[in-house]
Amino acid sequence: MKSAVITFPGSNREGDVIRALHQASGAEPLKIWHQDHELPQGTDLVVLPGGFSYGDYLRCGAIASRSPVMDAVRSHAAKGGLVLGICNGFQILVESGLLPGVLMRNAGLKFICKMQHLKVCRANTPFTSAYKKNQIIKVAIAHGEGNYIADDETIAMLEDGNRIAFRYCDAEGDTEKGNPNGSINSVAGIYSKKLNVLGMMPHPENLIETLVGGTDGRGLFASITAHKGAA
Amino acid sequence: MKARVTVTLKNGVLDPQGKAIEGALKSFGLEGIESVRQGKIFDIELNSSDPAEAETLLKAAAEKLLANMVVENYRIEILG
Amino acid sequence: MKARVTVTLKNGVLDPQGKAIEGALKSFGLEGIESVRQGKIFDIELNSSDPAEAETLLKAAAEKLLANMVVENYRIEILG
Amino acid sequence: MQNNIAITPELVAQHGLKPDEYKRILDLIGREPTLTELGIFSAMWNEHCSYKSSRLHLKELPTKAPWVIQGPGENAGVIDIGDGLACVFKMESHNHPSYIEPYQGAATGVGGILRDVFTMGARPIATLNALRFGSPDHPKTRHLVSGVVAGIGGYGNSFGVPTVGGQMGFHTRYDGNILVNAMAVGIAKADEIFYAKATGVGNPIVYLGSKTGRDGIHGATMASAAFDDAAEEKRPTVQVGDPFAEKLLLEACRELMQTGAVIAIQDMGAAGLTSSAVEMGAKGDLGIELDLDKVPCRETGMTAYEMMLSESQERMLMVLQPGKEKEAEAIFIKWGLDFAIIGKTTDTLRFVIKQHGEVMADLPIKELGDQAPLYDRPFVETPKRPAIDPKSVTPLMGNANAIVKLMGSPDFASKRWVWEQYDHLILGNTVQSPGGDAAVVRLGDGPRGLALTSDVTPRYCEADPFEGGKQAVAEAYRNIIAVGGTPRAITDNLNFGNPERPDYMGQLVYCIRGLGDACKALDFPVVSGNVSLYNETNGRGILPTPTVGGVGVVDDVSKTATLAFKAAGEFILLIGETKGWLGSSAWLATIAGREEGAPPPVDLEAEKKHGAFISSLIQDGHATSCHDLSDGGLAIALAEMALAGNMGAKIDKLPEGLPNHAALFGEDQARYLVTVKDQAMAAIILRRASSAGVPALMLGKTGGQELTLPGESPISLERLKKAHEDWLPSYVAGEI
Ligand SMILES: Nc1ncnc2c1ncn2[C@@H]1O[C@H](COP(=O)(O)OP(=O)(O)O)[C@@H](O)[C@H]1O
Ligand SMILES: [Mg+2]
Repeated sequence: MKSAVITFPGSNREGDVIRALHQASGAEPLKIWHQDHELPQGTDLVVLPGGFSYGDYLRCGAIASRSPVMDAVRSHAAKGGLVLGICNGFQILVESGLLPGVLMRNAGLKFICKMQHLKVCRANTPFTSAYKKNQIIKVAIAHGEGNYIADDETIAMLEDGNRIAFRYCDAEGDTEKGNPNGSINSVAGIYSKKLNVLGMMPHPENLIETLVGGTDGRGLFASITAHKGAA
Repeated sequence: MKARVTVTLKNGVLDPQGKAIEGALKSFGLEGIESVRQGKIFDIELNSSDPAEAETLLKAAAEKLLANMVVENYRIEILG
Repeated sequence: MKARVTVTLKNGVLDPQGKAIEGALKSFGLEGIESVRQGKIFDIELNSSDPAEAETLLKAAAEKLLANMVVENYRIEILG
Repeated sequence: MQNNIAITPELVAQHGLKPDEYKRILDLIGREPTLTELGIFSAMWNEHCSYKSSRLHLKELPTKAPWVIQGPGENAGVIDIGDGLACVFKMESHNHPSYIEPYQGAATGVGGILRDVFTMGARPIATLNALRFGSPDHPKTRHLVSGVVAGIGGYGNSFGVPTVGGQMGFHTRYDGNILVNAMAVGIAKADEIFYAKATGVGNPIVYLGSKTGRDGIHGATMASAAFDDAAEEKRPTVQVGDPFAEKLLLEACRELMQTGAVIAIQDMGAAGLTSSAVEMGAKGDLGIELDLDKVPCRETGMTAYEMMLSESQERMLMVLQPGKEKEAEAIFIKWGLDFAIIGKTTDTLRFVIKQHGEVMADLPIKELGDQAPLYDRPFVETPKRPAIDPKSVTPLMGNANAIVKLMGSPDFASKRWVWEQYDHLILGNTVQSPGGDAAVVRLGDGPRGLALTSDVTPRYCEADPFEGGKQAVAEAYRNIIAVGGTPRAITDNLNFGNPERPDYMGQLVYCIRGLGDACKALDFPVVSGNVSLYNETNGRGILPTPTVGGVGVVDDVSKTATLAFKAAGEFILLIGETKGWLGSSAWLATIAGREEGAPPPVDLEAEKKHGAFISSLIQDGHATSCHDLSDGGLAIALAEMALAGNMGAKIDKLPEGLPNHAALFGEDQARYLVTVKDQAMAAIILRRASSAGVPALMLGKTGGQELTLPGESPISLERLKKAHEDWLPSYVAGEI
């Protein structure tokens, strides 16, 4: 599998996701600088990593979403290529119009870093085939602006289209009790219409080893690898 | 030339930060405050002296970057 | 009654946000932009109708919470 | 503002220079200094840069060991940690700025210490911090707590380094003077360390990073303002941090270091351009000439005086290999940072500053540092306090209630509210998160790692500075041992009151002696540090607070221990001797409201012996959990282990011959709690202890959802947890 991890000024979790992809696929992802205008030939997966691109100044992801490389990411997505945006990457996807909605300040107005349970809303996608539907997994969150908000119409479109990827929940799967940041319907991640673009706030890339918190994040990278293997 | 671009949330868009500030002000005993909504301003120095040209430039800046047109409105003032 | 409190950074205080936005606008080819400084506005609904009373209330709100007087200035406008 | 105005005694005083110090300047340069020169002297000769009150005593600290690569004297200390790697670390205070503007003060404190570490060629992999606030009832405390914590998180999270540990305490003696000590830890290849020493004549000096503004020109601003005809609004003296710029600076510096272009590098911290340039020149026996017209400025009309004293953040100075300028510039432009050649090295040993073609300062460079005043200030020893006989103290409440009360008191309450605002997981190597004894951070893909901790018990230091100093080191040592690490070296941050008062000077001197003795005995040298004096509130000094940042090596991160009880039916052993020492204890302070008595003495030989014993248990895989005993004693340690594992315990036996409150809350040192799988293993460990001459006692077993102590009513974990977890969030929310 050929993956390209985009680095923006202020990205800081690119190493973490590179490690996870490498572990799952055995191949070393390429690091792409935000000023590049093209993706490497044959790129299967584009990752927009976590971090504070441009310091999170103005609005999270806003400045990065206008980077030269984003046009290439857009056309990659339009052709059905896989795009994964994690945390700041999700914010960039939303700002660039590849996914609907906005991510606002957490309801508690504080940055939150902790272990968080998620419900996998559907398993039959390129990103989640290694999980079971409604499986509860434990991953990390680390963000100050992950409060997903969209107008009623958009929410209805996402819900009806079965495009919610993950919801926050507690250990028992209660999505209301487990919501850490005020997101509408406890949304933690969403898909594009064709399910090839996934944006999510939590960090599966930090949960890939027993020694460092657990391995519930591995499934996501295993799914992507399996999807590419099958394709 | 100096100008100010003001960016505010569209009506109906939830403003968690404004709400929290509202709550904090109320908890300080500042009675009489009903609601707070937060916005941003950008004070911009331009090297042009033509107001029309400035306006075009600022419009581009606002729509390309300063405002998220999905949830925000903007206003341009040329301060001279 | 409606009012607006505008909070801006004092002169000379570093504005990392403004600096980053300025850099971004320049890199988009928006020539003519020399500098950007960012500030905040708070649009506040008050249940009083007495401007003097409102002014006192807003002054307290600004100094207690809305502005960080160490690095910021504020201005109150009663919009009626 | 004029550079060659007459220097009046008032002006000298406004620059914090004493009349005899000014006389020293006149003797050194043989003429009246210019205003810029006066500013340069004031920056170089203040307490912060010259260590004039502490230098004499700091010499007593042991700084050597076979694994020490660089001791004090550079931006950060460096130790060899095996596999060709070096660990680079230091701690620094930002106390006064954080009181004035908590968010920015704390944020720039983190930024400064990160720069110290990456200046040496290391990539930061973790930060820690030690915070002391005033009484929770003090009207400013809540605001300060929120601001400082947000500032530390705001900077570290954005920069992209995990904040893995720290401490936070409250005491009325910090009411008007909080402490914010930040520690950064980085990793470099042992043979690729960068230093501040310039070499070669005529080499370019380059300025990198953010632009210079009038930030933080402290007290001196007033002096300069008086000579500024343009009446301007009074400028704030706080610096604003830009973690985004710092992240870019890190990446750009690392890229540049790879090219082999860097001869010397120095970050611009306190006294910015002045101290960084002087340090590079003086260390290399070279002169430095700067042309201020080339310095990238954020504001217009900055004078030489202002530029030399500015403390704008996220800036670096380098001496480059000639001919490499273009290559270096390209790297900095790629990262969107300023790059300017602002001067060169010379063979004159003069520090020459030019602006608009005029010489604004021309000073002997070595003397600026070497001839700084050095004081042997008078000091008196803190009078010894009597030891308190445990039997003479009658408890004011039942022991079970006292445990709950202590666990919910400001110093012991869970600091989750704090560390959940810090990204402690980024980089994917945090094996032990905040909340344990020491944090454990894996290096790369392992198996090696580091154990990191910061410790001090100011109450002990106030009662007996010498024992308190020893204890701070001993506790850092124990914390590293308890997670399975080998203690290697420390950094220290000495926070004290006014050194011109013999009693406070005595606290400094005896704390340093205590630190030194403990470091020597434990083979735990000091490789870097920082001194912060004149910390006082309403004319009264803070509690003496020599914060210790400890670093240990973990050979295999899969062989570490945590404090959480793991399973029901395991056996709990107490290692070390319990005499029921209640003097200066947390129990006496919190439950009885008395801060009295001599603090627990620290037996360094016992620390070493017990530490070695615990290490072997963890290495052999026998300890299923481990926790050291510190303030709050046995009771608090048990409660913490139970809460961490969500698993109760039934204690059948306590150390003999003591009233329960002394056995439970006594703060005797050199103690640990461990659990082992079963009775057979417990018997083996007890035998091993007895042949090693280590006191050990079997206390009871894990299990259930209660903590049951002999003769006391059981305490439900739920009640304990509520008391422990609720205090801090409720406090900051203003609910209590
Ligand atoms: N308490 C101390 N113990 C040991 N070394 C110290 C102590 N205080 C300062 N140092 C050392 O003195 C040198 C100068 O310290 P400092 O001025 O704080 O550095 P910087 O210029 O990076 O801020 C450093 O190498 C530091 O490690
Ligand atoms: Mg330094």
